[in-house]
Amino acid sequence: MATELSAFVTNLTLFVLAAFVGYEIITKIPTNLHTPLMSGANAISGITLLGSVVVAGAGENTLATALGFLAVVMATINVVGGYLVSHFMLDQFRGGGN
Amino acid sequence: MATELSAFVTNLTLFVLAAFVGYEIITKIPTNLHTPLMSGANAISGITLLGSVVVAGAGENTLATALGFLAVVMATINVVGGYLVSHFMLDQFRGGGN
Amino acid sequence: MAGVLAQYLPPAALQLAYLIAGILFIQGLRDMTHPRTATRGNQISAAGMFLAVVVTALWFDILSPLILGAGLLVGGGIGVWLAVTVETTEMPQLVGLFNGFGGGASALVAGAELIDVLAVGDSLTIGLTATAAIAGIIGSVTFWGSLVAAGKLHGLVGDSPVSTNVGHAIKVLFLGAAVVAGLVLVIQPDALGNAPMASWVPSYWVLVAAASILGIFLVVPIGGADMPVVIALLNSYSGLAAATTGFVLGNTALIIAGTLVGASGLILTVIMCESMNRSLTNVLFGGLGGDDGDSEEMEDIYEGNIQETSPEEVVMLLETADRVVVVPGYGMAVAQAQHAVAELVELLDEHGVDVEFGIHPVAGRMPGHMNALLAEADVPYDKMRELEEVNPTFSQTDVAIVCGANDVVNPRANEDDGSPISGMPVLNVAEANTVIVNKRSLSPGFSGIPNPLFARDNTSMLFGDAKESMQDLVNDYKEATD
Amino acid sequence: MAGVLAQYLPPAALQLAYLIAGILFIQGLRDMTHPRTATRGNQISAAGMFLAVVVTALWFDILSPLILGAGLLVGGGIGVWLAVTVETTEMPQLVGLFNGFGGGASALVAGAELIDVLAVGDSLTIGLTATAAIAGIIGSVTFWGSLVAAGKLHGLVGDSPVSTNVGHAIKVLFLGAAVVAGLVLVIQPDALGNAPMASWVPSYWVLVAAASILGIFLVVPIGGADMPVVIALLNSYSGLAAATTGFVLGNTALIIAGTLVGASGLILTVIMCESMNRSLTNVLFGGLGGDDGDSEEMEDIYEGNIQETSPEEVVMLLETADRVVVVPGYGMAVAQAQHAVAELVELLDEHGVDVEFGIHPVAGRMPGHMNALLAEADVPYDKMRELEEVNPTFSQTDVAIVCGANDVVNPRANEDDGSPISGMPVLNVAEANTVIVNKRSLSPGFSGIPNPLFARDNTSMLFGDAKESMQDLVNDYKEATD
Ligand SMILES: NC(=O)c1ccc[n+]([C@@H]2O[C@H](COP(=O)([O-])OP(=O)(O)OC[C@H]3O[C@@H](n4cnc5c(N)ncnc54)[C@H](OP(=O)(O)O)[C@@H]3O)[C@@H](O)[C@H]2O)c1
Ligand SMILES: NC(=O)c1ccc[n+]([C@@H]2O[C@H](COP(=O)([O-])OP(=O)(O)OC[C@H]3O[C@@H](n4cnc5c(N)ncnc54)[C@H](OP(=O)(O)O)[C@@H]3O)[C@@H](O)[C@H]2O)c1
Repeated sequence: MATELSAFVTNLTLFVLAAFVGYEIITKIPTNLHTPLMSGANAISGITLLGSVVVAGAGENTLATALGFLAVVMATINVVGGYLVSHFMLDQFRGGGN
Repeated sequence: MATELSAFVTNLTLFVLAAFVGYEIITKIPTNLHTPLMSGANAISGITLLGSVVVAGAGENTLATALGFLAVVMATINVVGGYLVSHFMLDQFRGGGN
Repeated sequence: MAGVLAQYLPPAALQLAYLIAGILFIQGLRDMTHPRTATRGNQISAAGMFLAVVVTALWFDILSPLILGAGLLVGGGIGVWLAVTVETTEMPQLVGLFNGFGGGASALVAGAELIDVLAVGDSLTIGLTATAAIAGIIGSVTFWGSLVAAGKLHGLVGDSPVSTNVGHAIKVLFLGAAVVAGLVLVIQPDALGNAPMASWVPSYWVLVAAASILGIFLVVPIGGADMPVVIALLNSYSGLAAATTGFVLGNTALIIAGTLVGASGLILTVIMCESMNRSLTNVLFGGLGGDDGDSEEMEDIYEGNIQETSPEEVVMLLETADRVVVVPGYGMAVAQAQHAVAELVELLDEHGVDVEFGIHPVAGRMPGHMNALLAEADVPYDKMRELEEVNPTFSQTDVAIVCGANDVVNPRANEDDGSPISGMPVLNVAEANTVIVNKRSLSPGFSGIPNPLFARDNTSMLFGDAKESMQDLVNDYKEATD
Repeated sequence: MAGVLAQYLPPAALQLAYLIAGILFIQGLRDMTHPRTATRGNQISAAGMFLAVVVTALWFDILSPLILGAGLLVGGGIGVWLAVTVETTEMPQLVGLFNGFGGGASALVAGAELIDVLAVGDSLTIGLTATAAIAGIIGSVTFWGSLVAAGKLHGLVGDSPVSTNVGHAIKVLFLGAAVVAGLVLVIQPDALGNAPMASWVPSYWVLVAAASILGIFLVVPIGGADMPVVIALLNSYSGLAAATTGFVLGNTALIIAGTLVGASGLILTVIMCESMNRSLTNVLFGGLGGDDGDSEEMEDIYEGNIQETSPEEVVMLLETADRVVVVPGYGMAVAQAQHAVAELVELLDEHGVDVEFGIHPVAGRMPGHMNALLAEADVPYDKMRELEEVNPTFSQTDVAIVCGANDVVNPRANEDDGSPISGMPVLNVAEANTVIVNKRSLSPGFSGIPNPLFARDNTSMLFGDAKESMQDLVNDYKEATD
């Protein structure tokens, strides 16, 4: 229990620091890049893929494996699609800049 | 050994995130506030006072206690003095702003 | 049995890999602060994701690499296909769709995890069930909410407002059901004892079902043009859900990445609400924009005051103009008129006209939507001006061409008359010498209110589809200047 | 036996308190980004420190609260006394002094910790000795380096450059000695076995001694005006030392706070070097600024070209001026002339003259030094203009008054002639109609090179102490306008 609590506070610390980093950086991103940002952030949220990979892999149970497979498919669509869409949009901004 | 390494990586993660936070925030501070910033950051670096407190407190050994006492004195000068100097300087900036 | 890497490396190596992935995500976002470095930033972020996934796959005990590989392949294929085939105008709904899949994945993962733990014979700890409950609720709401949002943006789901009182009651009911199911899951994970279905953790799936219905009912009554706000908010939620999962698994990469996404979504939501001068509550629970009782008021304003013009007349104006500002809006996106507009602007530029775009922060349906579209049509970066930059120049502008925009040029926003857009900053095109408004009819824009700009003396309406009208202007201008 | 709090609370409570302290430090820095909120930011940061210290003191086993209390009291008393009695002009050296104390404390703590661990009968782990070694070296270098730097700024330590080759050899020697002692400490902490002094961990103190000498020799050959860079760098080091200690103790507050300080010091160092257009290596190892062989060159430039003026003449100029810019420099700080200058500016302002300060980023001896001094003298914030803002206005300026500044107005910086300041951006005062330079003599500023500005046709020298001269101007102007 005690070490679980400690681990929680450590995780909370990471969360707080990451939130500050996120806030400071994202408020700096100009409006015209907000659409690619949304798509890119979306792709990052596909990080749940990590959880899916572990579960799809473990495969102790057929139902769990099936759900895991579905989760892998969905998360991968999110990740691959998100980064690609963002890439296509950003590519058109290139050469610009001031 | 293994858990020590894990703890190290966790600490490293905190370090990296804090470095990003520091970089993003401090590059935003305007030049005219750099002198009070220096003094304030200086005060924060007196956080070593925490280490001093623990050691001065433990007091298993006279020499260690004596060193700890000296450390407490020095660190406290740094903290108290740093914050006060910064405060006096900043107070004069007040009413300003744009 | 542990995976390949875990046999040779200490657990700290996995953590280190996650830290590096986290750094890559952060650096990727930092590069997004400038168009010049943004493409690289996106690639850096993708590299972080690749690293995290590969290391995870090689680290953990993969008894069925085939299934994992198949999942990655299928998902990757669908992702590439969607990204490659979609039109830039359909970006908003695609982003919504992707977001939904992310949410769905995290709800499924949490369920699979619960079933898996029981199958191995371990017991369900509070930490596990509590996070599973949170991930389940947020994930399901995100999945269905995003799907509805994407459907609305794509025109598949109509704006059929559910009567608010009944609607609110339904939302409260299903939220309550989801929470109760969650509490059962946490407090009595083995409520069913050894019943045959117990190993499926039914309380979790009840929670998922309730949250799914909640997600649908939350988004259906929100107006179609507010969907980007909804998607950004749901994206923020799914980031927070990922972070929550990270708390349980003790996974640094999930915590950092999830938090970054949570921050990004929340900030975008706030920015969008602010540029529309509305509160988040108003967006989420205010129901649809304007009511249709406005039609009478509209007739009053427009009656006898509308001047129509033709492409030929507009070209004559353009020939003598020294400065022209083009204001694009949602209609330009729908009509896919960006290439025609870009060509017109290039032509004018070649003929020595000082021509620029005036881009409102919420023109279109996503923040930065117009910029993305115009960039796709090769409009140079320095021709796109933001609201604050371009507004002071309208008084020295000869012709302002409004292309498929409506709310973002509505002068009523400057009057505090309680209209849905009052207080929202708008482009003051009326200060230009002549205003040409190109749209198909006098029907209102997203907010549903009439636009007095159309009735001004110096405004002429160029009715028609944006793409066709702009193409006409290009052709006529070419002929006239040949 | 654990401390009061530790008996009732889980360890996570201590961590949580440290997290809150960390949040307060970060929020404090965020508020420092604007003058309006900066005072509050400083207070928030101090509150974080207070929380961290109190919680720590109540948490750990304090066998000698008396000693701790006494230490806090003595240190606090000295800190308050120094902060209250110091003049604003002496800020740079005071900050340096404080910084030294911080470094000294961390070196002592590391040593005390080693001795304490041995006394309790525990063995010295690698983690402990390695961090102690790092903290010892950085702390000692910081302590002595800062002391020398503060001494130089206060005029107690002269600029007596040690012949570079010998100097470099000494530095390398003592750095080597410190590293060797550190390696012994890490690899063979019990090298002396049961010898009587073994419990004092002698290898650590050898390391401290070597690092102390290194610290002195590192800073002595650096020019006095580069001391702020040195102090910022040492501050960055002491922050990193604190973070390192945090790694060993597993103390989140130390890691976060130390890292923030490390970042702040490093960024300030880089900014200062950039505004002086010099590399950090050049500052640290380049020796003193200009060589004295320049005196001949100086005579060439100045010979017969220097016009002197008097307060009366300057006042006559001021009476007819429409726009006046005052450029303060290090001499204003030394002479404590800020109040007189502020009064002069206020007078001019009252008489309808458009008057502003043009402030160079490295004018004075610390970044923002001039701003802090002028704010002390109640100069309104909006009268202080930065270099980029004020430079374009000199051509419309009637009189530029240079008060105790030299390098920051030296036009040679614009010529690429290999002088120590070439490439540094400067205030182009010469573009003003008339330039009045107030300093005591023709002697050079920090960089040691002559200033052709003094010999220009439109420049007149007002020789004298800055405070007296400015006071004269005030009095004469009052008389003349009465
Ligand atoms: N950008 C964002 O992030 C965001 C997010 C949420 C909400 N919104 C909201 O979206 C609105 C954006 O304003 P806006 O001025 O860009 O758009 P708008 O107010 O929605 O008006 C778009 C206009 O385009 C016209 N149109 C539609 N199809 C067309 C076609 N094929 N050819 C020519 N015209 C066409 C329509 O008139 P006809 O039917 O007569 O042709 C309509 O009046 C604002 O109310 C904003 O609050 C934006
Ligand atoms: N601000 C920073 O962060 C920082 C950091 C490191 C280095 N530096 C360096 O410091 C220099 C700053 O330039 P600066 O123009 O402010 O100063 P400066 O170049 O050092 O010149 C100051 C001038 O003030 C005059 N002075 C001294 N005492 C005086 C008194 N009582 N009354 C009147 N005049 C007096 C001196 O001439 P007389 O002896 O003839 O009176 C001297 O020439 C730059 O070279 C910069 O690179 C600044």
